[in-house]
Amino acid sequence: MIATYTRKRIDILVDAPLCEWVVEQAAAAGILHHSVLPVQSGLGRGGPWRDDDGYASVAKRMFVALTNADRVDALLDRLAPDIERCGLVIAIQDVQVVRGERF
Amino acid sequence: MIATYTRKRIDILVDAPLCEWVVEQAAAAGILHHSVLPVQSGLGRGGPWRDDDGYASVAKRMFVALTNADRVDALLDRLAPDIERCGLVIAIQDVQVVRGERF
Amino acid sequence: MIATYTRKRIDILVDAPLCEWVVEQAAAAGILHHSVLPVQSGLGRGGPWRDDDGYASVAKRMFVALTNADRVDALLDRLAPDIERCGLVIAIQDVQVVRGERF
Amino acid sequence: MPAFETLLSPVILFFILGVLAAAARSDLSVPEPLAKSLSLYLMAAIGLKGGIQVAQAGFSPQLLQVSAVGIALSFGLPLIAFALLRALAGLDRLNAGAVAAHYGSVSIVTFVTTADVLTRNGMAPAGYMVAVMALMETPAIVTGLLLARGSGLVAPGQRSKLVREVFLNGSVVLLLGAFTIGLVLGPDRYQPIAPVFTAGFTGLLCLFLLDMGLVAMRRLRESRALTWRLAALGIVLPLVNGAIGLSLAMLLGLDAGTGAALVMLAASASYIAVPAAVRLAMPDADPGIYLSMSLAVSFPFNILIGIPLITQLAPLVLG
Amino acid sequence: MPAFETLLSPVILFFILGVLAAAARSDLSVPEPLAKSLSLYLMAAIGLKGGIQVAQAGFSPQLLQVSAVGIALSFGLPLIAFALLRALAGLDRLNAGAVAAHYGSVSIVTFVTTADVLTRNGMAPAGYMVAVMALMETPAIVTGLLLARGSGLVAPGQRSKLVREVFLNGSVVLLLGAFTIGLVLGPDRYQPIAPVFTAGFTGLLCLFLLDMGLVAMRRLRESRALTWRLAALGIVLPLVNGAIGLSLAMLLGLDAGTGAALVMLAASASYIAVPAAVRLAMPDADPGIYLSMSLAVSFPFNILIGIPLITQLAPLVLG
Amino acid sequence: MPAFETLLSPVILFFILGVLAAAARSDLSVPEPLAKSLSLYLMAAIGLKGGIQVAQAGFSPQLLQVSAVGIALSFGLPLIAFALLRALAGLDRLNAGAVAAHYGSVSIVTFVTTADVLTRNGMAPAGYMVAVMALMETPAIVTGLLLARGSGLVAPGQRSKLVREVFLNGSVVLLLGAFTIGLVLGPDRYQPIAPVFTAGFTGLLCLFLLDMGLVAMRRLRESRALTWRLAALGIVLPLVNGAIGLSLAMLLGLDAGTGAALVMLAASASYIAVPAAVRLAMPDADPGIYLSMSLAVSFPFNILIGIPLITQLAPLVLG
Ligand SMILES: Nc1ncnc2c1ncn2[C@@H]1O[C@H](COP(=O)(O)O)[C@@H](O)[C@H]1O
Ligand SMILES: Nc1ncnc2c1ncn2[C@@H]1O[C@H](COP(=O)(O)O)[C@@H](O)[C@H]1O
Ligand SMILES: Nc1ncnc2c1ncn2[C@@H]1O[C@H](COP(=O)(O)O)[C@@H](O)[C@H]1O
Ligand code: NA
Ligand code: NA
Ligand code: NA
Repeated sequence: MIATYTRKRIDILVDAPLCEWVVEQAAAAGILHHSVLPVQSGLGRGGPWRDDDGYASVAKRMFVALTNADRVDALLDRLAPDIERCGLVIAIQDVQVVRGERF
Repeated sequence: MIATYTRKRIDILVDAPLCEWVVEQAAAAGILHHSVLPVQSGLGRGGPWRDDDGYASVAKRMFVALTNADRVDALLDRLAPDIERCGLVIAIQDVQVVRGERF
Repeated sequence: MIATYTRKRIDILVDAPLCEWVVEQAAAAGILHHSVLPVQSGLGRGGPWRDDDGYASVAKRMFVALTNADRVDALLDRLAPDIERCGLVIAIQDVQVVRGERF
Repeated sequence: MPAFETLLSPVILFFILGVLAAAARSDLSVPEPLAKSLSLYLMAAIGLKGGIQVAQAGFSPQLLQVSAVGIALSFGLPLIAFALLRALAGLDRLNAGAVAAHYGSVSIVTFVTTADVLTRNGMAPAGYMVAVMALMETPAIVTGLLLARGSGLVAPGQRSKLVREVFLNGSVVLLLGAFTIGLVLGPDRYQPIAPVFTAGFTGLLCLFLLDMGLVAMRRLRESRALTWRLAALGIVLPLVNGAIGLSLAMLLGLDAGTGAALVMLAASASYIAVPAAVRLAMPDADPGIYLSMSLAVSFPFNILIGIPLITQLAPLVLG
Repeated sequence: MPAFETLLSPVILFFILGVLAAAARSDLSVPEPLAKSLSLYLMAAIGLKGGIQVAQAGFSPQLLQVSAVGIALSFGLPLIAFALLRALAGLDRLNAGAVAAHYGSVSIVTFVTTADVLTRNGMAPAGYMVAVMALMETPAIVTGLLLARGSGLVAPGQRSKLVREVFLNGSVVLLLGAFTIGLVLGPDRYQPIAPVFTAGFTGLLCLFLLDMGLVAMRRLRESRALTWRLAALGIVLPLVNGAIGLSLAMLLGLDAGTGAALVMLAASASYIAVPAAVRLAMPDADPGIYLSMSLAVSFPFNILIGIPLITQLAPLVLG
Repeated sequence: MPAFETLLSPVILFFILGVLAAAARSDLSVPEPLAKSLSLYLMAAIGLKGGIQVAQAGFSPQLLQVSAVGIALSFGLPLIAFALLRALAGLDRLNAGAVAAHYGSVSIVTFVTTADVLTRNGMAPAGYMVAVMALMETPAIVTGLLLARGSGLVAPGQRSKLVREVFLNGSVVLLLGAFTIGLVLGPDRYQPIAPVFTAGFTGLLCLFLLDMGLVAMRRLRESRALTWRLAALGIVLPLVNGAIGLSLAMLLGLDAGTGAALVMLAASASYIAVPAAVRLAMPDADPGIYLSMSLAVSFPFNILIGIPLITQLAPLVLG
């Protein structure tokens, strides 16, 4: 059996124009590697949006990173003052990974 | 350290034409806010599909909401009679969120 | 209350040209049903990539399957020799599902 | 011109290329947004063209007659399809109703290809046929639903969505909207947009049919629910419906081109508007059946056999 | 030609079709990649066309004058907008600054539609107006930011990104780049690409405005933050800014077409470049306000009322 | 016409605009589906054009000769590239084999741009060169694999996928398919689709090369694995391979246009078909090396230096 390790997965829903900023904050918190998933539509406090509304709404992205608990904490600390202002939606979960040394 | 709270994430794989209906059921169960992710291809009991097959197959979406356990239960109860018929694939996980009062 | 069952969700980030191979390995491990999500951009050891860079980078996909622990183990065993070589990023989580007999 | 010549049109050759590529399991594929964009373009273009032709030719009482007949066909053809599907293929009510709805409705691409081929053979259909097609798209859904469920079986929350799907379906709105724009513009004001909507038409249709060939063949290869009986009905239903369409065209005294277009509308089966509505109203019907029949069997049959056939036949028996 | 006639251009009719379809809640929609592709195409096409016209007409001192005036308008108009938004709609500094930035900047599609309509009415604007438009796109963002925040309030890490957004914004680069290519090519070497960039222009603009109609109306239907006062200002601001533009056009002695184009640049509000920059620099400003005003109110107002109006007015007061 | 003139073609100017925009880190970008659609279009268009030219000119024994030479080049050129990469850049077998496969194969866009420029300079290459290009796309993969791995090193499950990738690759199928359609249609039946596939060609190629400029420059900026030696080889290999191509063109007695096209096929390196196959067959080879060399170095070199050079040289030494 291949060994697995417990790590964290952090998902951040963020406005597309602010995504690069989240990536930078993550990098500063030691989370260099990440993926960004497209999001197609949604509904939040700011009302509904859909990505084929072009200019009519602010498209969202989903930043996803597998990393360890310390770096997640470091990232949350960096983001904390802006979470409300930038409307970030953040979810953190435990995951099992292989190649634990990578994360 | 910024406080985090344990909440639920519910993911529902649903046929694109039925997605609006799932959104309505969620709203009725108190889950107003959500996001919808695109899905590119898949394989289920109904055979394979891919979204660039246009008309040849029924595209899927992934409804995602962060919310609390009570609302998840309420949503499952509303969906229960139709889960089989509509071929919903549902997964529920514990997640840590910030701004716990939002969910 | 509708019954839920604990199962596994396995997410595999994989280069698009190798996705079909992951699907085959999963099928051989008994994981017939799955979905594939698009990924838009990312950063790994191989540097940054984005899917609208066309030919300039290798696009990624996210293979997602809900299944049981045994099959996840079987799949990890099959993939083990190639994980490093093919640069797979794998995350496994516990999830609650309805219709437990399906997974 | 021999029937064989029809197959040599660029549009049909690209369809065949798509079919062959998918049959050989090539990874050739058309990006989904291009396919969607081309279908918007084609609908806008034929809508405009139809409207301008009517603006030139003036309204005729025939327009109303043929519209009424088209709507009647869309409501009525599913009854025959339902009976045949129950009797010959042993389908249950639900799936028979779902399939029947598809055969009462129409395939826009089949119509467009028909019109293109007829026009090149000197038998351009009347401009108003575009409006007739738009009117025929959705009534069949109502019949199919009643057949499958009896009355009143759509869940209340779904009903308004279904009504919107049926009457305000994107393709119906775009076809009738572009038709109206064409009517308002008339031939002169249409000139500035003619390079895109007229000169570009056949070439872009080629790219679209390349995709349709790929998609239809892939569907055929992967469909599991398609029995031999169902596949046979996918050929019989266009023939039966086309024959009914032809009789009505003769009764109405339509010219060869217009009549041939009505025949192909009757013979063709929807694979865009109806599947979406059926998925909403009858999520438990099996898409493996209705999509495979209409898209993987009847569509190629109509393109490769139906259109050449009617192109030969129409000048002999009509007008 | 009566103002009413202007509304009968194919471009405007497709816009109206989009508005009606969205108002009726039809599911008609244009795939996002097609909308993005069309906007790239339109920018390349008008850039090229402007460059070629300047290559033919030669540089004129007017070019520099009008450019200077355009930049001054972009910097200055947000001041007026800001004052009106604070006084009449009671917006806070932050949101007033955000909205003001949009009204100082320009809407490319409004310009393109204006140029298309003017050209068909025999009043083609000077080629250099494309460059003027590109120059007017981003200065307004600076004023808006200063109004909202006072100086120095952008977070340090963001500043370089904002500068890039402002000066190297994709649409500015493409417009000025294509303009330069047009200059270099001149009319002869442009011939091989004329079928795409000239003949195809109006037809493709129709498809783009169909999408804009859908998007604008959907925004209007769904916007919650749009009060009556804000909606009214969405009409007042184009009128005020347009009047200022018209006075300057008269002062500069511009011909009717060029002057009308300057008026519509002043009157129009950005909904592409500025929203992205504002989202970056003022993420806590409410997009529900600035997008709804510029896209759902001012844009349709300019297309449906502004353009016909200036087309009537310009030949009377200018040139 | 001086070499400098070649750079003033619209196609090349748009490429340069893309390169500059990406170098300045502008956010200008072309949506992926548009790039994919344009590349499908370009392949269909040149396939058709080639087929029609052969239908007009008739089959010639030269067609077979040049095809054989093309296939031999695709099999053979990777040997030279492999040796140089091992000796001069110190690459390991695996990566040297992967890169070599790219240089044995061809770049469709380089070919298309070459043909466009040559045609405007009165040296249109023979129609059959499209088929030669399609035949040259994939043999190089076999050589590259053998060099990297010795025989028999592809995992069994992968082999069938690889064979499909090599022989039924989408671009090979589309090029040869459209070529065949062109042959079947001949010039007359091609007329209805000429506005899209002929008149639109150069304009759409501009948009495609704008994207290629962006993509190539972004790749260059971000590539970490590209050493100076590898970058130098990215220029040396096109020169060496082009020289070999030129010698063979002289031996075969090809006319200037056809010979120049063969030279650019030899000189160019794949960045579509081969990378996908290599990713499948050698997932542990570093895309940072092979993509950067072919796309970020050799492709711009061929467009900006190679094509002007051969356009000058060909009429002197060939024909
Ligand atoms: N509880 C949630 N679950 C999933 N997605 C959410 C949730 N809340 C907000 N979102 C997403 O984040 C976007 C912005 O939210 P808001 O800032 O509240 O408007 C929404 O449009 C949704 O796409
Ligand atoms: N166990 C699973 N894990 C992930 N996705 C699934 C699973 N089962 C079904 N799906 C997705 O749901 C779609 C419909 O499933 P089905 O209704 O079984 O045909 C499939 O095509 C997949 O995309
Ligand atoms: N820790 C991670 N979290 C999320 N995505 C990752 C992570 N590591 C790698 N990836 C994704 O996998 C791709 C390939 O990684 P690599 O093989 O390290 O270049 C990256 O470009 C990312 O999209
Ligand atoms: Na029918
Ligand atoms: Na303005
Ligand atoms: Na080569």
